[in-house]
Amino acid sequence: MNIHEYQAAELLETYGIPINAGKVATTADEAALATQQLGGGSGKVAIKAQVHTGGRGKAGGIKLVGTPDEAREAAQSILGMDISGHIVHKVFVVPAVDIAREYYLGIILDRAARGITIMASSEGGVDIEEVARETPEKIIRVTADPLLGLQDFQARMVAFGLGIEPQLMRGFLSIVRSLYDAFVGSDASLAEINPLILTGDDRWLALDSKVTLDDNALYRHPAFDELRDANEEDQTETRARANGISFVKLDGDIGCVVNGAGLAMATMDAVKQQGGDPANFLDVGGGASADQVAMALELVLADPAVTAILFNIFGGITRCDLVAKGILEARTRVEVNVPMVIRLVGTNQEEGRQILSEAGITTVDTMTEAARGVVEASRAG
Amino acid sequence: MNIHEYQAAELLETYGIPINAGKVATTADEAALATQQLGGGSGKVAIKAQVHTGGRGKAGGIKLVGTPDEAREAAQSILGMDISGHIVHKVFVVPAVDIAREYYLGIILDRAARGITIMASSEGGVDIEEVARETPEKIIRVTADPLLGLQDFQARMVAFGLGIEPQLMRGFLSIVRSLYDAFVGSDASLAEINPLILTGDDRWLALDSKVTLDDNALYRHPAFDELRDANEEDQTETRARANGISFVKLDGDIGCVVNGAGLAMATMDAVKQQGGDPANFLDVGGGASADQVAMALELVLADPAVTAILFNIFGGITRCDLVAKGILEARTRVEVNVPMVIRLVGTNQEEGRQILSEAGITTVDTMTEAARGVVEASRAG
Amino acid sequence: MSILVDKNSRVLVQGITGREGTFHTGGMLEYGTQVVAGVTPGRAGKAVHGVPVYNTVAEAVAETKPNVSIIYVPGPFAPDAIMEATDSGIPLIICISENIPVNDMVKAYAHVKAAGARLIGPNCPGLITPGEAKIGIMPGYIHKRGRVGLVSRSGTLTYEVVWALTESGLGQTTAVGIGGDPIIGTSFIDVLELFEADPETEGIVMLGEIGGTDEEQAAAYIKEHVTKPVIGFIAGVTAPPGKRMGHAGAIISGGTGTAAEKIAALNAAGVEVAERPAQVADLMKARLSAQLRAYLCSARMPFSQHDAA
Amino acid sequence: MSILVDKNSRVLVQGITGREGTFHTGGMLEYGTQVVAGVTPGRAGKAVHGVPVYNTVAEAVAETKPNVSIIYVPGPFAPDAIMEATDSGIPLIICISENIPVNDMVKAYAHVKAAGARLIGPNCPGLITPGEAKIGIMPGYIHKRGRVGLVSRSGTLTYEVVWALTESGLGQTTAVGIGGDPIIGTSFIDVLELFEADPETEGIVMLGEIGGTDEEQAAAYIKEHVTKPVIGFIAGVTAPPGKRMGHAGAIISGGTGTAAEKIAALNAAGVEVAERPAQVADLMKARLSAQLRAYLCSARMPFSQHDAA
Repeated sequence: MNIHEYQAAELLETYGIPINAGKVATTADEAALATQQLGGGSGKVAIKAQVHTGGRGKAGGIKLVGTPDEAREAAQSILGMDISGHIVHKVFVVPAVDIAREYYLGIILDRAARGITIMASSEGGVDIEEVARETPEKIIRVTADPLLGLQDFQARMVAFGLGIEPQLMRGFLSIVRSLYDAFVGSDASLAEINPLILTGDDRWLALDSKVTLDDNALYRHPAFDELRDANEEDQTETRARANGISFVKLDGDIGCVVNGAGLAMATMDAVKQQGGDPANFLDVGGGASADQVAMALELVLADPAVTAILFNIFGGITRCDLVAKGILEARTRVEVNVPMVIRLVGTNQEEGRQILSEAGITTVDTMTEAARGVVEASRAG
Repeated sequence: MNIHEYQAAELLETYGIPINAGKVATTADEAALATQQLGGGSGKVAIKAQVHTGGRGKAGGIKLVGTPDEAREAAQSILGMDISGHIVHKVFVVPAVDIAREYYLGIILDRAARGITIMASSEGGVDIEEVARETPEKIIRVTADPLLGLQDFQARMVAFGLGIEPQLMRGFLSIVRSLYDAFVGSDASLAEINPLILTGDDRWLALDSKVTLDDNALYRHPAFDELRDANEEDQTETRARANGISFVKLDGDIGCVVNGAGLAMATMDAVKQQGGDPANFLDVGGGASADQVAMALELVLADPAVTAILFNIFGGITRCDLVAKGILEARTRVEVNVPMVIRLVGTNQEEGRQILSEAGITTVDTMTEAARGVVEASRAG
Repeated sequence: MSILVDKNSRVLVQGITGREGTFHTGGMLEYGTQVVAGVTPGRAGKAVHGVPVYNTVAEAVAETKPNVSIIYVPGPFAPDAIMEATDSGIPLIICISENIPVNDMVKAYAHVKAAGARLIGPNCPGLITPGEAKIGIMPGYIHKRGRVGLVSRSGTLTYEVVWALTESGLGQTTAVGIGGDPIIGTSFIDVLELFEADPETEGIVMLGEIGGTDEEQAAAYIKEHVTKPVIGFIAGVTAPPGKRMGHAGAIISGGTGTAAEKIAALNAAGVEVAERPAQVADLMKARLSAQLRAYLCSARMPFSQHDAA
Repeated sequence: MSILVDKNSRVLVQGITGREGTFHTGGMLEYGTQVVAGVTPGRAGKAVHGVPVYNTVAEAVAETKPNVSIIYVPGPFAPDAIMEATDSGIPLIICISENIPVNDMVKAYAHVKAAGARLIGPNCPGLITPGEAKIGIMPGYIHKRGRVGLVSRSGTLTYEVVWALTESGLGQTTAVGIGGDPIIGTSFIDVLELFEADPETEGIVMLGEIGGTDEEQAAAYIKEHVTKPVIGFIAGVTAPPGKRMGHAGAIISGGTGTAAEKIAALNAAGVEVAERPAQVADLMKARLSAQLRAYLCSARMPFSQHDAA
């Protein structure tokens, strides 16, 4: 689960990390008021778009202003902005800070090392992925022993690797440790401070924070429920998740209903190979019931862009007869006004095809056939 | 560090363990009042001596009473009681409980396994060391992986080993986990509930708790300072510890000043072999300074039972000349009115002996000689 | 031969009384797998499809000597089940469970590794040696004993390819689903090593998907260590970045984990990558035939040399 | 020969700029030990007695290739230092530090063990191979290269016995202080095994004390595996139960850990236990002489048999 910058900052603050405290505003007036309160009209503040996507700086989603009036104006222009498909509903107003140095400090779930890795760089404030690609030697990496957790000597290796001076060491080490504690304590898969800055008067400050939470561990953090931002979630995706269906909205017009994530991706790829554009990724899950298949069809049909639907089911645990019944069931619940191409093989495939054929629905044998068929049907429609 | 039963119970309660809540009383009237408050005069209460030693039950340190008047009388007899050399200054007044079953549940630092071991037995409420000796098969032992901590399946192994029924399982597992958390969280070397009982109405309750804290970890638990009971500590031992000297008061009359714990024990043994009785164990520590030697001598002289003193120093890091100076220094600070037998070998032994000889003090060569000499001197004195 | 499991595998089912555990125990028994015991805490003494149930893995091990455990308990409890199996000395642990908190999995993996056991999964369909043992949730009937070893991050996509291999007559030695999570116990490389060493396996199919760099690492390994023909397939060529495609592990993040990178790495290692799942079987058939021809030619060589000598 | 350390040992000192670290580095250098590097975080670039100081063990290892580390940092920081040495690949770690929280030590021990390194201590005087390397805090001059291996839980008590062995002319191959804490990295058994295998060691002295059951376990091991004569001594015959005798590990608790039990176990394993520390040397001398006589007699045997044949 993604959370906003201001939420990440609040989370890190509870672990003792010094953050640049600010105020959230949902209207231009609130932003002006926040500016008044924070700077008293004297210092500058930054107005920062809160969206679950990167690149807001380049998109004009961050503005530095000096007065409440300027803040109102800036917020006005940022609120409602579309950044990579995300509409800005909130801005974070924070005091501008005197920056002496900028660092990157991040903790990630390291798939290759099968552990938790601390990454740091003295190239802070820039896109760390770019640093990783262009100048990997500028990134310090230390992987914590999964069972021991981060040891002090490892935190020191990060600090010495960055050339932190002895008098600044204690504060830096404390931030590294706290960030690790925050990562583990909140079951994050990413916790990053970019930039972590040293101010002109030698204070450490987390200027921008990002935290991604592990969906599978949310059950033990009920308080995180309120960090969820409905504005940032596709309604259909939310509804799918509640029904145990994996759904991702895409830009095309061919709806896909598939069982299994790998097969669902392969099906999207097959549609694309035939010149079509998938409208979604959809995995109905393992032992999909008739009811779940019906729900999946409803979810796909909820997208007005869909011009044809491809069912691709390889029955293993999933029984083809139940899938067939689900399709018929769905037709009684929602109006299916687009053509459907159905591929149904595996466990109980004959029974499934029989059910569909009796209802006047024909099926195809291979995935390629199905993909070709659905693209043709979409064009015809 | 040892703490009292009532303190252990309070500590375990903070980790979510259901305890038999009671009140501490330091006078008979307080005990009567506590009885009134706890039982309202209707139920029975137990008056339990709070001392840092076992066997208080057999010593008459626990009494079951029905009324505040009986409580006053019982407390009167228990307060001031000497149990294995410990004077009772406090009693713990707790409601009597309807016991259906008694278990033993303990967590210990397991030296042999180099880990933390959970021990449990359905023979609760009795001396677990006796159970361990007589019927070891009645004790369930599960050692937690030091790096992973106690796993749920291990807690279940304890429960199934005791034959806990499914409907009682959840409560029991929660106590095992909490006790483990308490052990680790408070840096204990022992945390035990004996008995852990099941009440007539199927509730789990820690009826008697014992916790021993790791002295070496007290620095990270400043709050534990107030658990220290000055009444339970020998004043000399406390003073010794504050000066980096290991001191244990014993019952004999021959004072010992030795460098190194192993050598100090061996010295005590040598005194005993010669028919003497050591008044103390004393290790002045590694690189003992003149000042520390003087302090050690003062500590030994503070015991009026001491009739002669044996110095046994094997200079390694410790320099014999400094030890000699320390002895002379001590004589200027306290009156040494008992004979001293000094064995001083190792680093700078000639210088040391020279210094002492100039002050009219002679030394001996071997430990055996020294032990024999000090026992003779003691008898002569 | 085959890898990891065969007719001598003695299977323990952890979470046997749950819906999934009970259902798939039936499926495994039906296939002829030796399921010797099940564990569900508090259910000792019961039986599922005739399989005795124990409270703890330790008891089940003492009584029935399983050498494989398959785990069906819900995700939050799966790491504990993995560690219980590990500590009871079971050398091969298959974890079907999904939705495991990843930080718990990191610890469980480290523990299993330190103990020298092998974990397959989590969030995987299990594995099957056709005709000998099915230890997982795959439909048994689509498999056929044969010449190709298969390793995959997916479930149904694997079935698609297994079916094509069966239809083509190639069949499978063993098919292993390594799972779709970010942290998995057994990687492509581990299985490639086993297939390379298995005399019955003539060719290897490797089914990858977007996310992580396991396929790239496997490609590097193949280049150095694998002499048998490998045919690949990567799902998710059209997947957008930043979106988790069902599997927790199937996500393009930070510009890495794209299908294009994986396909390029595999191609560079001499692995043919199919465009469609079913095509895998055709490519493998062609490679094995070509290899046979080459072998027949080279087999004549010594004779010529001998003749010359 | 000797065990664990010799003239090729390259020593790293962790905590070299501290009072203890500096003092004992001097002592070790004076003895002729190769001290190649020191570590104190934040003091890189400095030197102590000419030994270069680094910020991290990793740097020190990269630059100076030590194969032993000795730790003098204060107790609360010692587990971290142990793990830093372990993770930097140092195979032998000697921890002098005392007052280490025991739960931290349990973890550090588990980590060292999993990594396959060897830890000696904590709360120990270190070890010495006379004439080759002194890696510890013992006074070097009392030692003399010789025939007896010594392993001990104490410090000054060891010096007492070392001195007696030196005076008696027996001398030492290596003297190892394993430490007085409840959790120690290397046990009596570990060292007994090494001495048994060391051709130069003719006899073994084992100095125990009250607390724990290490001596009892060692006795059982000696009975099964040690062929060389072993002389023991146990300190604390007169120690009362429940009182910690200086060392955190020296405590009789729960009725176990008494000197009487240990002496009985050792006697049962054929180990002579001295009544006084200095007596250890006399007993060893007698045993080695007896052994020599027995050897000379048995050496004549084959001749007689040959003659008879």
